[in-house]
Amino acid sequence: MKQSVNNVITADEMMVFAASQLFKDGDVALVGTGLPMIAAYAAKQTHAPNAVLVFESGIMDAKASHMASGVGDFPLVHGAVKTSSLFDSLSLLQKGTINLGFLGAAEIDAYGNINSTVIGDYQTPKVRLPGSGGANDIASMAERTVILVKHQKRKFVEKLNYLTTPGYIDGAGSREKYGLPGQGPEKVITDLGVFYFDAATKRMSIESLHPQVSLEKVIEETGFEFQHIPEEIPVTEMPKPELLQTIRDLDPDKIYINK
Amino acid sequence: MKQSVNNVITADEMMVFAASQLFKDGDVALVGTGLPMIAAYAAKQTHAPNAVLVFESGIMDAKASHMASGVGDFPLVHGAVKTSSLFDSLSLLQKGTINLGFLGAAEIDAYGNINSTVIGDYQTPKVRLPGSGGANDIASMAERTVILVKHQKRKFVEKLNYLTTPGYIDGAGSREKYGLPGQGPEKVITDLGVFYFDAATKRMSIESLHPQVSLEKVIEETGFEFQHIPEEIPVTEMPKPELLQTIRDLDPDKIYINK
Amino acid sequence: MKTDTKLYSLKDAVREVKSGSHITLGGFAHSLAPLAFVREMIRQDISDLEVTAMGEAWAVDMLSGAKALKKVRMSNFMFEGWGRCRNFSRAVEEGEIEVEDYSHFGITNRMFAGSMGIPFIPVKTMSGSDIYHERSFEKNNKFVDYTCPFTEEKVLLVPKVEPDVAIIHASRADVNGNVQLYGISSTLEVAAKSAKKVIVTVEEIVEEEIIRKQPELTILPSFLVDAVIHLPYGAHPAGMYKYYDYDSDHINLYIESTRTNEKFKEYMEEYIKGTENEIEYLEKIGLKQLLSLKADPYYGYSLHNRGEVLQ
Amino acid sequence: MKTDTKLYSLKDAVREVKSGSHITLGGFAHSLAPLAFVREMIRQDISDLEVTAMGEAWAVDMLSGAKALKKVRMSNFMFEGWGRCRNFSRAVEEGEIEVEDYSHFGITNRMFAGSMGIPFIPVKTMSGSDIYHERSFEKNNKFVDYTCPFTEEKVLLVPKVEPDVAIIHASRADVNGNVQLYGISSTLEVAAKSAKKVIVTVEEIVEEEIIRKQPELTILPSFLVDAVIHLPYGAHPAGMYKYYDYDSDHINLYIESTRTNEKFKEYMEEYIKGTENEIEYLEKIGLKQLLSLKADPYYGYSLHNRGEVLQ
Repeated sequence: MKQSVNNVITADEMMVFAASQLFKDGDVALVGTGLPMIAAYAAKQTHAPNAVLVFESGIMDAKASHMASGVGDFPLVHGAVKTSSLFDSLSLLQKGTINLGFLGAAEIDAYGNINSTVIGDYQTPKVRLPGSGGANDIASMAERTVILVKHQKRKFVEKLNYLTTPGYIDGAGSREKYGLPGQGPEKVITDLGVFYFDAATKRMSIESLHPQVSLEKVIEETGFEFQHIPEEIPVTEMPKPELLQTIRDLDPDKIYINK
Repeated sequence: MKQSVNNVITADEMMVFAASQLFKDGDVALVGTGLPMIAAYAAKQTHAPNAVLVFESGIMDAKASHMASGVGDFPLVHGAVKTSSLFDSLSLLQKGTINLGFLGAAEIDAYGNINSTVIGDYQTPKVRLPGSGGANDIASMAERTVILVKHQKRKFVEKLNYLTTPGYIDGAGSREKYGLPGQGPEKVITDLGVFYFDAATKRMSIESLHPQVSLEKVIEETGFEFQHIPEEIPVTEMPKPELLQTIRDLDPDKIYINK
Repeated sequence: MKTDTKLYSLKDAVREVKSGSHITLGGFAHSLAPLAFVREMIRQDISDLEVTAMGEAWAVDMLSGAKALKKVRMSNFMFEGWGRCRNFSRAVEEGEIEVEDYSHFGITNRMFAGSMGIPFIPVKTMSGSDIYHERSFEKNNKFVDYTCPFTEEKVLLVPKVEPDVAIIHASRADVNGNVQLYGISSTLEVAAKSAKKVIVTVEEIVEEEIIRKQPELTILPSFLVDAVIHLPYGAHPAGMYKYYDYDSDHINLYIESTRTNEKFKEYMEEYIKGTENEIEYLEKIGLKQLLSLKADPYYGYSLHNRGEVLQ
Repeated sequence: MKTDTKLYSLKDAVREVKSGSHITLGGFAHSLAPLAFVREMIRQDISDLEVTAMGEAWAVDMLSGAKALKKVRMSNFMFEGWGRCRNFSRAVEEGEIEVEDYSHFGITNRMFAGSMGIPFIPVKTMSGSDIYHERSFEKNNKFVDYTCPFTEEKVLLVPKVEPDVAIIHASRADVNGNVQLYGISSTLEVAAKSAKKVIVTVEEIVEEEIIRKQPELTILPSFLVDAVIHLPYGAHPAGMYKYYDYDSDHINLYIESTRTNEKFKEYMEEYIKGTENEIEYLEKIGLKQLLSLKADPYYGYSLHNRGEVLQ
């Protein structure tokens, strides 16, 4: 199971590490497979042993026996504490029991709104995408949400084709206007850096960039202007070697990271 | 298990028989223990083999291994097709899947309304009774309901102390006014006779009296006037000897009938 | 006192239930009642409670007899086969307890809305009855009439209820608070999910591994549970499916004691306040009696006094 | 043709699903999909269907490819690990299918309200998004804004949905229609309870006695089920927990075939229309392949290609 330690950290590993740091012990998280799942298990093996993973399919407190290929995959069903329903899982999100959620994005704007429904017009789309799934639910109702997305200009856009999943919608006060119980996205983690939302305007701002990533590169890959760019841009914290090894061990077959 | 056949039918047996006749094959019935349960099993063993018994505690399609002493009692849990919740059972009633319900009564009026909450004023009661339980739910929502009650003047009253469980409330049109989905009580079965509700006024009327029961006796034990009394009062149909034996065999220890 | 796990002693857990708080409890007819916990509440003189309950006769009647209740939101309390709950009824008749009546489905929907995190839910029951017309302490918070904007059907909207604490008795749990149950769940799940804090007493503590082997028995995952207490025979004199039957002898004795406040005081002095803990209580019931209640492994209940097998 | 039991042949059961009707189907990611039934629907040319679905990618993509769908009420269709559902997406892009979007919880609540017999239910999701602003065929029947009369919280009311037929694939059933399931249920239960008619395909038919011995596995009692069809490997190429794993090889082949309408037509001709029945279909997949998918009894899935054990 152990791999030889390679100290050059990959972008996937940076994302997993940054995401894992956002887990607090005792968090009940609705996660997808892929990087968020690896991040969740890394957090559980380190600083958040009491974090609980719920998958929307009805899997409560999963303990994967093999790497899972999806949120209803059998290695998550086997060994779960309770095998329930999607209605049950998402009701716990509405209730606030599930307090942390992870999101991906096909398109994201400066307010952390996400499109995963269509490219082009809704009624006559150029490309029909998969649709919300549980994403709108997580974004609307989870107390805290974190967005993990690959940093590309075609994804970081000024104007979404369709607002599937609300971030801060039109800015400060919008979520309250629509009665959404969650706090809105806390961070955006990409392969280039970590981003937060300005308290006053709710527009995306740079928190830190990953090692060797230049500001120019980030600006080039972002289709909107950041609200705030620090004078001296912090470098994203890196995992200690043991933790990096833990992350690598969690996906020994490189199904999700470093594939 | 067999008892020697005694051809003198008791009032309990008449009630059970009359109630069993109201089951149609395929009915899904929410039943209580006691006479309705015996009636349900008698129906299942004769003309309604596909009738299904649900108990409000969450017991679906019970197959009692021993006589049960209550609607959550373990002999009903053992052997049930599904062990679920009260919320699930009563949701099936609201949905209309459960279509038949049985009710008892501490007090009943001419419209088939029932009191099981208080004697005296609600806020300062003389006697606090158990309260609605599932009765109001059955009466409000089951397509068809049947009331089984001992025929006594103190129970058959002109004015209820408290209307726990709606029959036809104030008469024709009342149920519609309040949006109750069920049809209202179909029959009242007592130890003296079988009663129905007049189509126009929704007041109780005599359908038949049990063998050896006089009209005078019934009138004496009833605190309100019947809407309709047939000129020549039919005698309630009696069970054939084999069916009487079936009913007796269903409660061999005389827990509910002939105790 | 919190340990590394969610395992509490009975005395410590009961201390977490403050006088004056709003509680809900498990129990259906003569089963699932968290009575060991209730007895300790009485020993610790917890009082002035507000209760939301569907049909949890045992817990409510004991607490009524101990003069621990102030307000009750309810549907039905009855000792099936034995009749009315006399402690409770007397306390209402004497004006000690304020009552607000619902139907089973009505009160359960209030808990269900609480469990779902929605402020209300529509129901098609209770309308037109005195449950609808007579309002006690809830006043306008009991329900409102509403016409569906899609179908024009008439419904009642019932508001969510979220008790401070839910106290339930289940079959088994691990020390993390994953709780399993054999048989019907009555309102245990919605009651627990609606409450701000959940205390679970169980017949058995098992390894987490055992829980994960039969996930279909799990009623509450650990993240919905705050405290677990190991209390064998914790429902006595009610029963637990697969563990032991209800105790008719003790029920007779209890019911007899509820005929007057004085007699119930004697019962309390002897069986509750007069015992230091639940082991002393069970010793008073007696080993022989407890053994006679033991569930037959096949049927899940004791065959004593159960009469003939029907099938 | 109805027999004394609820057991139907596949051909007879599919005949009960009329062209133009409103259906809902089971399936979550690469499991629980009633694909043997869907293949027979395609063989019988059932068309013009309205579908209410949460994430049942497999059934919807096949029916899209067969040009059987007219209207879809949905939340998300994706082949996890493989990407978009190209048959479905292309049909939408080409204007063949009208779509109304919801979130998972939104569409599931519409089914839940249907399953409960209530005309609507409040939810706290979807507001403020284009799911809320953009309305397709539902128009004003999608949802209405409402302010809670008790708490003044803002909610959306979503109306119930009650499809004509629900088609689900489960683990096992008896001939009366009592249906059991191992593992997660996704939306099977609410979908079935919301529909006017319920058709269930199963891996195994067992005696009623077996069902009654494990009531905790029962997802639908007989009175909620209209027809049962015995179809081993009925979810292929999706999998069934405890029975067989999903078939990556055939999924690759399927996904490849969905790249154009023409290629999918070839797939259909070979695997669906070109097979008389499901045995012929399974023979085409091949015994060796089916055996390699067989679930390991301990893990509940095939260990082929599953990589290292994590714990």
